[in-house]
Amino acid sequence: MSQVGYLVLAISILVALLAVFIVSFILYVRQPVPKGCENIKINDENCSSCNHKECKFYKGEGE
Amino acid sequence: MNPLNAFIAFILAIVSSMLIDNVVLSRFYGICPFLGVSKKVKSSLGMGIAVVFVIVMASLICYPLFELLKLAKIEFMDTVAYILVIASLVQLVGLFIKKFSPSLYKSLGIYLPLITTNCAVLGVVQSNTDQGLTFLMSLANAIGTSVGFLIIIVVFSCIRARLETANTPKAFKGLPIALITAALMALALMGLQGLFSGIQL
Amino acid sequence: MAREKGFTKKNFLKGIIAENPLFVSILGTCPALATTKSLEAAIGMGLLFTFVLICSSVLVSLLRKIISEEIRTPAYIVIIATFVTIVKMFSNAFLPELYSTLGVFISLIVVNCIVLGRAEAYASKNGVFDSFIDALGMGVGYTLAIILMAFFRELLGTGGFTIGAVFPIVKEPLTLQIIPEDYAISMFQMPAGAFIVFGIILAVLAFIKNRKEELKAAQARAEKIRKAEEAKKAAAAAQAKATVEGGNK
Amino acid sequence: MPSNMKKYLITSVTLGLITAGGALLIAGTNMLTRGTIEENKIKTINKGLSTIYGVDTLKTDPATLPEGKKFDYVINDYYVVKDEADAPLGYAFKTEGSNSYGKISLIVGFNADYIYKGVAVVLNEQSFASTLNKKYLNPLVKEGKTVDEVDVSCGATYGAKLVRSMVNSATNAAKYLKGANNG
Repeated sequence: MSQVGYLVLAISILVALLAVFIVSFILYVRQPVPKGCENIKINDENCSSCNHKECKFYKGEGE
Repeated sequence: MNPLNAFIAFILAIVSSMLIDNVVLSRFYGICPFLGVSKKVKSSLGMGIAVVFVIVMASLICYPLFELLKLAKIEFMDTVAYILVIASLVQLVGLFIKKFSPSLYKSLGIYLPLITTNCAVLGVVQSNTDQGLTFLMSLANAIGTSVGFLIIIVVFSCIRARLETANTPKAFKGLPIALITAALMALALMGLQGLFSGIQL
Repeated sequence: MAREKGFTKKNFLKGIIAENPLFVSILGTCPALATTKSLEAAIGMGLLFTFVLICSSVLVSLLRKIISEEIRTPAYIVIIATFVTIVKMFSNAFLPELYSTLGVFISLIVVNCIVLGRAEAYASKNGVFDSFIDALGMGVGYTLAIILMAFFRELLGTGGFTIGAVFPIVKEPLTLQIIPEDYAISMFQMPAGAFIVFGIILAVLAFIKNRKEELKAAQARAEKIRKAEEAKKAAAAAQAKATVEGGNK
Repeated sequence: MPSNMKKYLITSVTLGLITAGGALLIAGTNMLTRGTIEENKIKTINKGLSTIYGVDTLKTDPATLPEGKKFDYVINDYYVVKDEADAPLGYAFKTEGSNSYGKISLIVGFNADYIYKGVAVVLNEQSFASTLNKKYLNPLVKEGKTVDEVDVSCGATYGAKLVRSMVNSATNAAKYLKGANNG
């Protein structure tokens, strides 16, 4: 295949990958959360390995 | 390689990548969720099953994808393509769980976004490509690794529940004692090394 | 963030001591346990990691106005994956030994919790220069942390350090033997040793932290006792004065 | 509803632009570094060969085993090694194998009359858990052993077993070549 052919194939693969991702992303976001679990959060008490302030499972000033 | 040998090699490859060089204790992919595993066996089991599904699906998709990338002469784009595939897989798995089983979503939903940044998923898929394994062997590697990951985090969460009641020295409370236990587990698994040294991976 | 005078220095130093990504926030543990088998591999990993962290933090903070809220994580992951691939190619071309020693762990920088964490938490909210300083601090802090671990693991594991096996500075890789070969505990070169070294370092840091807290608490208690005594003394003095006045009235 | 659509459109355009920019950047670096990576591969093979044969500059022209015989792990086109004056130095076989820790590729060198000369590691992508290190390779086989009595002594570790089976099969290939050439 000519050089241009490879280029077109490469671009089409990347575009396809991106499209799949964006479609799944939009479907995931629009899908309503099932009734019973609006505000589920980490149910067990402390994720002891995450005392990094910005980590979303961070729980206050350490142990 | 008649089918029987192929099947035996397949099973040996699964058991070898599950126990002998376990993904967490000997190849060091997936330490982040391993250390953060909770003391409740149920939630770590849930996370493990989600990881098993994502790893096996990812390695099934990424093998033909890499062949396609080779065809288009852009093998260097493999990491970017894999991370996009893994991210969309996690979204799709989340979508199915949200739609079909709210109860599963209740116990598993929180862990799903964590799987994209789980080193084990990209680690397995990337090392399958780097080693140039055949499709069968990369599938065996994926199954073995992910089930090994599941076993190890479930066992570790039971040990961790037990560790809470043990009177460890104050400085070792929490993570340090968990790491020392992980070291003992790694030593135990190292004993199995060389069990199937004859197989052609 | 108010731009006090020492802000950039504090911003840089927080990555090394206060918020060290490996020992305090316990992030990026996968490469830390794996690549610290040899000191040189750890230094190599630290350099590559810091390069990717700086480039992605700077680019993320440059684009922070364009990238909208919900597409944030996937966009950052793609940016980081781009820089990781570039680093993989350059290291494969110019440092082939380092590339083959680190192997898959260069690609694993993409899912490293520190790079994504700094991008989302800091770079997406602050200016380019601050993100650069923050990334530099985090990178240097992480590199120093894995160098510390690699120092113990290689010294105890092989009894010495090999120089030139990864970086082509020396023609023939030479080993600097400190402990004689047959006294080396090869367990530290094994995965189990990595867990032990990491656990002990964390325990020592926790011990130091506890000791500091106890000292502070002891001082606070001593402070309280002293204040209570003063109050009692003052009350006793006042009471004594009152009786004297009552007496001579 | 259109505002929602517009929002998704913007997000997918930004993501598309970022990926396109990334792809261009990567393609550019690939152009830059592709040449050097190929050179490195050849350089390591030559360095391996020169360590085995102790000669700095040597010429190699690949040849294939007669009747296309295959030995596992052994890459079937081997090298006929000559020094500058084209005096034949020997035959070198390139072997490649991988266990679950990763790939190793060695060069096993034999001199002109098929006596074992040495082994050199050309590519070692064993992950950190592997216990193979260069210390095992040199005393692998005592020099001067003829092809028939080469038996590889090696540590019991997992990686070392792979190395032993690779050197053994390279020796079988050399024995086969000796038979073919002398016979």
